[in-house]
Amino acid sequence: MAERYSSFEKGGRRWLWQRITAAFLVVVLAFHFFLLHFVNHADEVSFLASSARMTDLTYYSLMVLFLITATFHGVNGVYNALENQGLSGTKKRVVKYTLIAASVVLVVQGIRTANAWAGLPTF
Amino acid sequence: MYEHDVIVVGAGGAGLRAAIAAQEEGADVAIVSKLHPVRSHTGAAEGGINAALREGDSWEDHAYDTMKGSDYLGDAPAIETLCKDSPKEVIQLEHWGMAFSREDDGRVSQRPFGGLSFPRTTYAGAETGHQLLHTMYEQLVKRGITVYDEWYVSDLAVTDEERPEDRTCHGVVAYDIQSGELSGFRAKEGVILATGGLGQVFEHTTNAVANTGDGVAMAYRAGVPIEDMEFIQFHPTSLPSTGVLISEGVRGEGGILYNAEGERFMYEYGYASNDGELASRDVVARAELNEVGEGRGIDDEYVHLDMRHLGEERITDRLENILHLAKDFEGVDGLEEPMPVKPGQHYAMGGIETDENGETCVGGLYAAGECACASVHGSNRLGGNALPELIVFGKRAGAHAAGKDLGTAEIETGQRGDYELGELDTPVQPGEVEPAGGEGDAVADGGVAAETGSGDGHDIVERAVVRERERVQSLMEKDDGVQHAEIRSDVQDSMTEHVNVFREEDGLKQALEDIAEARERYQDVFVKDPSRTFNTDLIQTLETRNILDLAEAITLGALARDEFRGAHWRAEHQERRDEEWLKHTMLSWNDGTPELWYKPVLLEGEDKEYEPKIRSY
Amino acid sequence: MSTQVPETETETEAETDVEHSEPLAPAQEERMRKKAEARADREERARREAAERADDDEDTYHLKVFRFDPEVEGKQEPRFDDFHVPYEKGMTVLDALIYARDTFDSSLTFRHSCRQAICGSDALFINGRQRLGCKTQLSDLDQPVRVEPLPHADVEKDLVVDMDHFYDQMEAVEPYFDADELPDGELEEQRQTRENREKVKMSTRCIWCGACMSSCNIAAGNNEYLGPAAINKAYRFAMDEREGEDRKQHRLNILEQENGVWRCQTQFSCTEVCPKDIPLTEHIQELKREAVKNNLKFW
Amino acid sequence: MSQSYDRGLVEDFGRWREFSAGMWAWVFHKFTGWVLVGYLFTHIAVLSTAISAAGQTQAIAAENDVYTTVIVALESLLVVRILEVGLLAVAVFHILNGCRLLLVDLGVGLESQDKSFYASLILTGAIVVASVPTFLAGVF
Ligand SMILES: Cc1cc2nc3c(=O)[nH]c(=O)nc-3n(C[C@H](O)[C@H](O)[C@H](O)COP(=O)(O)OP(=O)(O)OC[C@H]3O[C@@H](n4cnc5c(N)ncnc54)[C@H](O)[C@@H]3O)c2cc1C
Ligand code: HEM
Ligand code: SF4
Ligand code: F3S
Ligand code: FES
Repeated sequence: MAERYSSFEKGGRRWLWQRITAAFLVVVLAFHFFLLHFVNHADEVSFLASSARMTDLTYYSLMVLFLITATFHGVNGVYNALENQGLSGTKKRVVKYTLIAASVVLVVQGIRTANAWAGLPTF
Repeated sequence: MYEHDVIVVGAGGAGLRAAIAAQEEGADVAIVSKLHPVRSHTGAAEGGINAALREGDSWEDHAYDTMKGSDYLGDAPAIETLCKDSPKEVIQLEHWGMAFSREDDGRVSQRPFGGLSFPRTTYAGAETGHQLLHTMYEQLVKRGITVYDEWYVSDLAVTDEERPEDRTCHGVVAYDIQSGELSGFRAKEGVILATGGLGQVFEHTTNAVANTGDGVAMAYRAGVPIEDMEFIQFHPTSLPSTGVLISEGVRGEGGILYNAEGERFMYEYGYASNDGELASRDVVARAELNEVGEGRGIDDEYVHLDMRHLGEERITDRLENILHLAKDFEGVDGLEEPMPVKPGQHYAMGGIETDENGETCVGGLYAAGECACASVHGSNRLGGNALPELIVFGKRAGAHAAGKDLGTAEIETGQRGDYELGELDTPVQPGEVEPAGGEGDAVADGGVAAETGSGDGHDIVERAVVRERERVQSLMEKDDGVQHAEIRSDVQDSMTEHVNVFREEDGLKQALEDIAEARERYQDVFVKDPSRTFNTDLIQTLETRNILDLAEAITLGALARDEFRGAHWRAEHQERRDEEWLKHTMLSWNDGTPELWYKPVLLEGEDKEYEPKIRSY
Repeated sequence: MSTQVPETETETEAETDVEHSEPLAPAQEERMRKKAEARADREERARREAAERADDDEDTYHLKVFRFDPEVEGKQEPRFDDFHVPYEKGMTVLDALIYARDTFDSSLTFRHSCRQAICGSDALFINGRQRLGCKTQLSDLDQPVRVEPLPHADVEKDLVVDMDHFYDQMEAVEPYFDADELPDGELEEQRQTRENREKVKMSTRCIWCGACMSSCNIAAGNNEYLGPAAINKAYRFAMDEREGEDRKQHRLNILEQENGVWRCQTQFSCTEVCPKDIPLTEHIQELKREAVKNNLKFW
Repeated sequence: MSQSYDRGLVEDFGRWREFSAGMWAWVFHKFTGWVLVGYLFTHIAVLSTAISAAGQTQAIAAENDVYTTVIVALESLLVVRILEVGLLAVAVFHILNGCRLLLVDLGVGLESQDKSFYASLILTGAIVVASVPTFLAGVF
């Protein structure tokens, strides 16, 4: 019997975080879109303008948090989708670590970019 | 070959309860069933379970009502056992989590039912059987009891001593429907038949397609007497087009029957001036057919059952399922319009003769549930009395088979001592086409007892397997002939025409002739589907054989009993004749030449004697 | 539909290289061959007649029924057979199948028993949707009525699928009542409020037909997912106040497994096909919230 | 996975015709989700040109640093603008349906889940159409 639900990892926490990040993203993503497409038009982008926004600490933190939540939400979503297709065993482990690695790269690269604008060290 | 202490055939309410009881007594028990347990027809029961649970009610009252309902053809020891054990067993179900309807104080609800002097029908909406069946299956899962599901039991492995009373049952032969494997199941301590009803003998029935009376027919052919077969209950409220049942609960809650003229005929024409719609089922069924016969039916076929006045709230609370059934199967909205209803075959009061411990006269062979006849229902079953029968006698049979001492039974089984033989003038010779004759025919037809009485249980089962294998082989090997479906539907039609609510001598004789002809044709039956995987053609062909034997038994009983009692009505004899007929109609297969005999009714209870009275409602 | 496999009208023209799943005795093989021939003739005739009747008589229904048998020549390749069944008012898909079987081809195989939507044997894929044959009126369907076995399950033969996996999942949630303690007296019942019975009522209606499981894409993709019916079964007990707290805790632990409630992606198709109108998605969602609440307590 | 008997094309393909609202919502949500992650990775990749632009004070002031040039070049392409509108559609649908799903998780409005799905679709369409001018501004 137990084998049917043998995986003793609880899925609940990730499920909940997926919802929490989603709720957060609704607000931030709307803000992001609005700011960069309606207030500032996309074709008017320049390093200076981006830089000006990023030096504001609140904006900087918000964007970093945005990046992290979006990455978690997106990557976790992808992982879930694969799991739903019955991915298991070694394959699943490989996928899991690949995704984690990709996320780390993404977040690091994102933070470096933000730092570049904010005039902070980019490692 | 599979081996267990106790083998239970059938997984409806009776079979499940028996298995649980046997296991509680420490036996290694297995269920063999042609349907997965939750598909059993017990799930279709709607109305409820009778049990004297409350202040003001008592098992004695329940017993009295049951005896009266039976028209004094029930055996008092069986009835009293039922009524005494029922409360405990119902509460047991509650303890197992069954989702009964509830009162405000949190106790289980009870409602009035036909023929009861107290509202003692415990229920779960209008889906009591479903809840009961699932609750018990859940307990089976909990206990890890082995179930061989989709195994069709085709014969019993019984020794062949001269007298059935000396025979012993060592197991069964079953056919794995999924794979086509035929295998023996040896039962070291006992076989319990719990195969349910035989509604498929009739064309219009509330019973499932799987209710072909296999257990009764198998036991009959193995020599066990079958009892009171002529008593078939026709339920007054089934939907005309499908036979789907509209529960008595509707009338219990206050539903009213109207004829085409809009008259409340149960009162208007004096069919049951006290209880009206809640009179016993046989009374209501006859009243309806009378109305139709007198030209006051609707479409010359049915009458109306109206529950609109109960109000939407009450209906959805207690009878919601009825709304769905009326809608899905007759296209009628019970909240908006009256529902068309007519009588349909519903229940077989008779069956395999057992005592109050569920034991038959063949050693190690038990029966419980609708296929058995301990005789609690006599000539007419009260609504809500079958489900308690399942749990009470299912449990007793299971426990007894597993070795529990339940005391000596008061009901005697088998042809013991002096018994009265019946005489019957039949137009054709009933029974086997070539009785006990050519080896080949017996094989093709199935069901004579094993060759010799010697050998241990293992050999007996092995031999039965070999015989069944030959029978299946021969059915499969024929390339042409008659298909069972034709035979089956002809018999069903004939039964519905001649052995219905109203029975006339000529009709009954006609039915016997039709059955004999069907038997002839069955000699040429063949299975067209060559596959061994899930061959339902084969299974149904085997079932049809059972239908033939039972149709004949019912008709023989009906012809013999020239009186009007309970569900059995004879045009020529419209009164109850207690001087002559306070006895059970018994039928023994007698290796292919059925023998009719009688056994007196036991009206003497524990501390009172039930005095036959006029049954009026 | 364009995606159907081509239909073969007769069985004899199928290729003769028989590859049985298990070796058959020569006698059996011979018998099968002979039967196949005899049958092909007769059925051809019956069907042709019926088709002719169909042309001049409007009152027939055209059924296309999925056929497959692992051991019968000509049926090893799945195909669709056509049946023209005379229509009577109130006829259901099950009635039509029974008619077709009893009149045209007795080897047509499907499970059925109660004819009243309570035994759960005849969940089928009818015109692209999981439905009970006995509860589906022909008059509600477009012709031709396409009848197939439940998707996402092994087909055993014709319309019969292997239900074992479904049963396993149902039984994996410990589907039995188990009160922490019972009232003392043998005749003393446990009390349950009307509200509580009302709460679990719908969940107790399940007839184990498997329609929901078959309709769920997640269950199709991931065999370890408990599936809507099993979760609903667990709901039935977890929400029953007669069982104690410990037991509920244990039930939530089962449901919280990775392949428990979290796999549900709220597709709602289970809820839509359930012949007993059980609000499955709602029950699953409620259990997710229960599980979250339950875990928050320990954070 | 269950070893289903291969019913050829009958089994899976073509089922979409019979999909109901909830299933379509699921399919779209999945699709849009994947597009969004894909975009997130690309987006960061493009933006990270800013890392090499950093420190080139003069170029930045002249607005011809790597980052600015790349972005401006991209934004001047019609395809990119059209893709951006697509991205908006995808994001808006994902957000709206995401909100629908959040409500479903909270047990709100389960009976009208199909209606809320259609509402998400319609609203997405409206928002996208309304934003086309802004998105395409300056490209011609
Ligand atoms: C529509 C309807 C409503 C009813 N309502 C009520 C009610 O409200 N109250 C009440 O008290 N009674 C009611 N009854 C009567 C009662 O439900 C039945 O008498 C009772 O359920 C029979 O139960 P059972 O266990 O004997 O048989 P079933 O539940 O019919 O089970 C028979 C079992 O035997 C198995 N079986 C049969 N033949 C074979 C074989 N050859 N090999 C292997 N297995 C076999 C089947 O698979 C099945 O599991 C109703 C009956 C019907 C039809
Ligand atoms: C802006 C608000 C957003 C909301 C409200 C939202 C909502 C959701 C929700 C509720 C889910 C879970 C679906 C389920 O498990 O049933 C989900 C899945 C997903 N989301 Fe989002 N999301 C948002 C933004 C994003 C962004 C920015 C990305 C990309 C980085 C993204 C990528 C994904 C992915 C890949 C999935 C998994 C899809 C799948 O099931 O295959 N989402 N989203
Ligand atoms: S939940 Fe509904 S669809 Fe699923 S098995 Fe039960 S009754 Fe069938
Ligand atoms: S269809 Fe499947 S995804 Fe959930 S809502 Fe039903 S279980
Ligand atoms: S035949 Fe029982 S559910 Fe359809």
